[in-house]
Amino acid sequence: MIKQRPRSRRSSFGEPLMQGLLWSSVLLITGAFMWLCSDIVRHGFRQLSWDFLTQLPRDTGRSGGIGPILVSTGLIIGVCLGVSIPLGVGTAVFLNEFSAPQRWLSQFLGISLDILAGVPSIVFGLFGNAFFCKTLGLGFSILSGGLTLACMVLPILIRSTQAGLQSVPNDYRLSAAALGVSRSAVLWQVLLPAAMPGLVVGLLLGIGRAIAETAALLFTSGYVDRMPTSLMDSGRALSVHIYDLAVNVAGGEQNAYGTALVLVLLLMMINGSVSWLGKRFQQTRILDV
Amino acid sequence: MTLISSSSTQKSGVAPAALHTEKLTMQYARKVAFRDVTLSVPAGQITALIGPSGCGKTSFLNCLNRLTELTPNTQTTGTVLLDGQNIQAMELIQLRRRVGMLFQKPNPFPLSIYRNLEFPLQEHGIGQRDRVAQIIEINLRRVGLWEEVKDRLKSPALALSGGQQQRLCLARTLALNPEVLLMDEPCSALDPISSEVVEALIDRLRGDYTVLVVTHNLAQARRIADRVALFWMEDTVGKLIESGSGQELFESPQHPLTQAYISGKRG
Amino acid sequence: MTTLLKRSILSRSYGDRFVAALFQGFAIASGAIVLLIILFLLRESYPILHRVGVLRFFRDPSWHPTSGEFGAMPMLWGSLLVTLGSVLIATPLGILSAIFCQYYAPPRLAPLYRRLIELLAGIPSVVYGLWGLVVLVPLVRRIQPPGTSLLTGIWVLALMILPTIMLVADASLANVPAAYLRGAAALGLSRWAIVRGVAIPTAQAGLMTGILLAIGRAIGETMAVLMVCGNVVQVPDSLFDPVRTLTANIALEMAYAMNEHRSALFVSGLILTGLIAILVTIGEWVNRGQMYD
Amino acid sequence: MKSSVSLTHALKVTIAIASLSFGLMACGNSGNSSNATPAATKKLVLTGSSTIAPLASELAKRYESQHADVRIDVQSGGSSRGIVDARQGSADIGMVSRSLKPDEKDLQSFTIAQDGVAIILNKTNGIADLSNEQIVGIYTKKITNWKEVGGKDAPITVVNKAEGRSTLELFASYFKLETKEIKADSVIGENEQAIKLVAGNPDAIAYVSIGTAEYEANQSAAIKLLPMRGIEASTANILNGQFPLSRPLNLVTKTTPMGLSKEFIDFAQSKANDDIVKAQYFVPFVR
Repeated sequence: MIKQRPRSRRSSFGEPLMQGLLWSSVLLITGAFMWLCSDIVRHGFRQLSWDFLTQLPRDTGRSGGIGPILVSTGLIIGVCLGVSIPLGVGTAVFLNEFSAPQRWLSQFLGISLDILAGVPSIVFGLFGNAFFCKTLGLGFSILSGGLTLACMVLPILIRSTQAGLQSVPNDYRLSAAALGVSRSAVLWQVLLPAAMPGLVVGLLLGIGRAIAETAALLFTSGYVDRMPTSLMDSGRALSVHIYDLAVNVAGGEQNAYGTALVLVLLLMMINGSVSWLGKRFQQTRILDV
Repeated sequence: MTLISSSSTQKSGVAPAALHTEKLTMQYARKVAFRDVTLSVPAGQITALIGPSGCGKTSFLNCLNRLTELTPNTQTTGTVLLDGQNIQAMELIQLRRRVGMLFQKPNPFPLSIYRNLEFPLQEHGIGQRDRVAQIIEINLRRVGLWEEVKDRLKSPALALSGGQQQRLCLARTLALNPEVLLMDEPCSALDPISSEVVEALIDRLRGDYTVLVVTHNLAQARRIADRVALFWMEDTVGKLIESGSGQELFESPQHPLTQAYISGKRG
Repeated sequence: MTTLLKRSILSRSYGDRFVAALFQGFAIASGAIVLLIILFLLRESYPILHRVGVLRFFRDPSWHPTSGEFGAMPMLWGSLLVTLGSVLIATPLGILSAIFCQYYAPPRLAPLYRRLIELLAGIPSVVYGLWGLVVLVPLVRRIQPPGTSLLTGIWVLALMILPTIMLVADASLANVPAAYLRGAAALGLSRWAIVRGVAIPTAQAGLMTGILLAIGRAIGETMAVLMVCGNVVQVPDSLFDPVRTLTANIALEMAYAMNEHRSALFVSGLILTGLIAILVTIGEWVNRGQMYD
Repeated sequence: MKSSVSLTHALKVTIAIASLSFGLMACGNSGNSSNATPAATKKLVLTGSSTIAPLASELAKRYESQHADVRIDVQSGGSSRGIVDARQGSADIGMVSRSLKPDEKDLQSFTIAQDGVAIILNKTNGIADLSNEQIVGIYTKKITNWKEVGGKDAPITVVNKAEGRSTLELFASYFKLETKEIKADSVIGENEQAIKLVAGNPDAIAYVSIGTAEYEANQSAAIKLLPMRGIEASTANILNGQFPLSRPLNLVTKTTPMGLSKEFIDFAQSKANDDIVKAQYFVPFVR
């Protein structure tokens, strides 16, 4: 009791101090971020137009639009998700539903996913360049870029799908077993729909990371800003375009800001629509079928 | 949908099967749950397993449809015979279809009411829509749920009350046409009124199914059980102390522990 | 919740076995990626490591791979200093933000503020870099040229990693059982005393995890630092000196690097991966501690 | 028992890794072949010097417009990449913005244009001329303020190129500097980045390709080119051979070019396309 007295006195002194500290740091952060966002919106908004979104870049990007760059970005993300979703969901299901946590394979996978999640994107770029571009002979191509990004988003996808599966009560698994229902049927009918929120979060984070990625793409999907005609063509992603305009093109800031705004808006749109779709999908699975 | 006559709500087809365990012992990694349980569960009767908490009743029940195999590091010795057949030699899915189970906590799938019954049926190869619909209606009627939910079969099962959920689970199990029903304190998580409804349902299953029910409620055991088996914990190990007809066990218990337990002096 | 030995639920049905085998294959493929990455980093850096050895990378005075000097220490320092600076700034701000959201903010403001931070977490690093280059660099240059400097890098990185720290801290503070807080409040403690005495110690492991994640992100960040740090290979004397990080080194020289030079860049990648491995180990250790508490 | 289990697992892992790699390789190969077959598209890959890349791209665009069945990919990556890729055959043609070194004589080179390297300053910088000694002084940090060379009182921001760029090699060898003697405030990759940096920083100094610099200056980038030993840095002075710091822009091939490679090199060297070379502010190849 005696011990507590000085403590409470100190904290009564600390309370207004803390209030001040908290509010000022919050204001500081909000201010900094308003500065950043208003800059992007202010400079970027002027550039936005239908032509900007559809036309070819001209004069090394100073003028013209970002049409081919949007297409390349879409293709890269498509390749990335096409590979990483089955691989990621499959791995998560295997870890959570088919494998005992004590098995060495599960433990090895756990550790390697932790490492994979931490590997800097530039190292993925190095790996992608050495493995996909050189060893597999895919060259600078949308395919190389997409595959490199797939490796990168895999741990995010796996971890969130796992979290989703873990949140599904064991009751379902038990009652399914007691009813003699096969494992895969429970998986498709009950577990995956119930784990959908986790999966959606993973997908969101994965797309977010992939679409924002620059470093891993510099040496895998390349710089070419032309309209791609196949997955084997080199294609420039939005983020690489921003980098190039910001760093290598005198007078490229305006279009860099425009592209940045497009990228940020795209990210927000994807986030919104995927979470909406995920929710809908889950509901239909539970209610209608 | 045509109205189904009350006679067809009665079970038809497979006859109830007798269950017999011989020196059944089960242990977890460090602890023996129960040892050397030899018990006969006669076909078509209701057998109640009673005894204080933690004496291995639930573990015993889980052995009978090999659900214990889901828990890591468990080991079972002894034999379980279903209709004279060793369950270890049976195909797992087949065994679990023949031996249905009702859990303490109602556990419908997060699907619609209808889908909760339809999905296991489809899994067991019953796919024709009319037939499935018929089976579902029959079984929902048998648990007295049909009138309550017939207008909202597509709404989520999890929106039902606890008692309704438990009856849905019973209907789901019955739909698969099992021979034996294992029930692990099926009423203990329910409110008194729902509990009464479910108890009445169990009572009506007599004759059509072999029912093995774990209960802490002595009055309930006395009301519904044809036969009663008392489990007790001796030296941290579950043991079967005494079994017999309900009347024998409650009126003239042989074992002193049984006497003490049913009179409320111990347990 | 008990763990289930889920393999045993497997039926003998063809479908189950096929699915199990397929997913096991996927899992093995996922696990193989890390091995492949390490394998390729080692394979590509082998020629130079074999010829000049590992020590040269730490002992050579500077980085001139085309004339046979492979000193990576200045860049390691660059990476560490930029990371240290940004974490020192972002940690208190991030944790204070989380405390604000959980315990101090008016109920309507907290979700708004959280949404703002989430939005910022989603802004790509190249956009932070663009902003840093166009806005911050000229600003710093006015104080002391050239503007592209350690300070600018720290500034941009701090903004980038702040959301990570804030969001993880926020989540772990939200997980502090309400009973603890009620109990402390019932003892008549002030709000700050409750936060300091109960909430923070309980959420400690979560806060640590957030900081570690942020450190990992800062070390691994490439584009933003590449754009605002000046990329001169040197150990900086002041905040206004330009620096080059290990990541920027790769991004800057990779496109032009041939043979041994390229090989040396893969060694940069190896060193980076080594740093991350150390972080992951610390993270494991922190989480273990949490488990046994 | 236990060891046999882990053995089978090890086996499975190996098989899975192998099949993964093979699957991906198959992917890659099928991608390659499918790319080569449809509509009999012919593809030419050029890699190398970032100085030549914009010129080569423009040439390629015109060539493609005249030959619908051809697709030419131009990837910049530095002169040494041009050498290596041409040697290894990963590119049909390498782009090298300097003369071949003695140990590179196994390759065949074809000059398509001439270029020089010029010192650039911000347009607002008062300095009009720097001697070679002053430039060396600035790049070795013996001179750190513009007032030491007659300008205003402001610290000099020295911009250098990253290791591996041929412009850096040319610059260093002309001024007889070792690359490690150069002390910079900012290290950049591309010519354009140097121009952009100097245009945005009144106190910066950099060296870049004259062609690129003239092009950018005409695109209203705020830079000016310094004369070298009193000779104005202009394409005209490269053409007449007076500008001291000049270099040839070469296309290189491993063997005597045939087919499409030969056609494109001839196309690049032909007088009809001098306008493209001039538009990029390079000096057309003197035949």
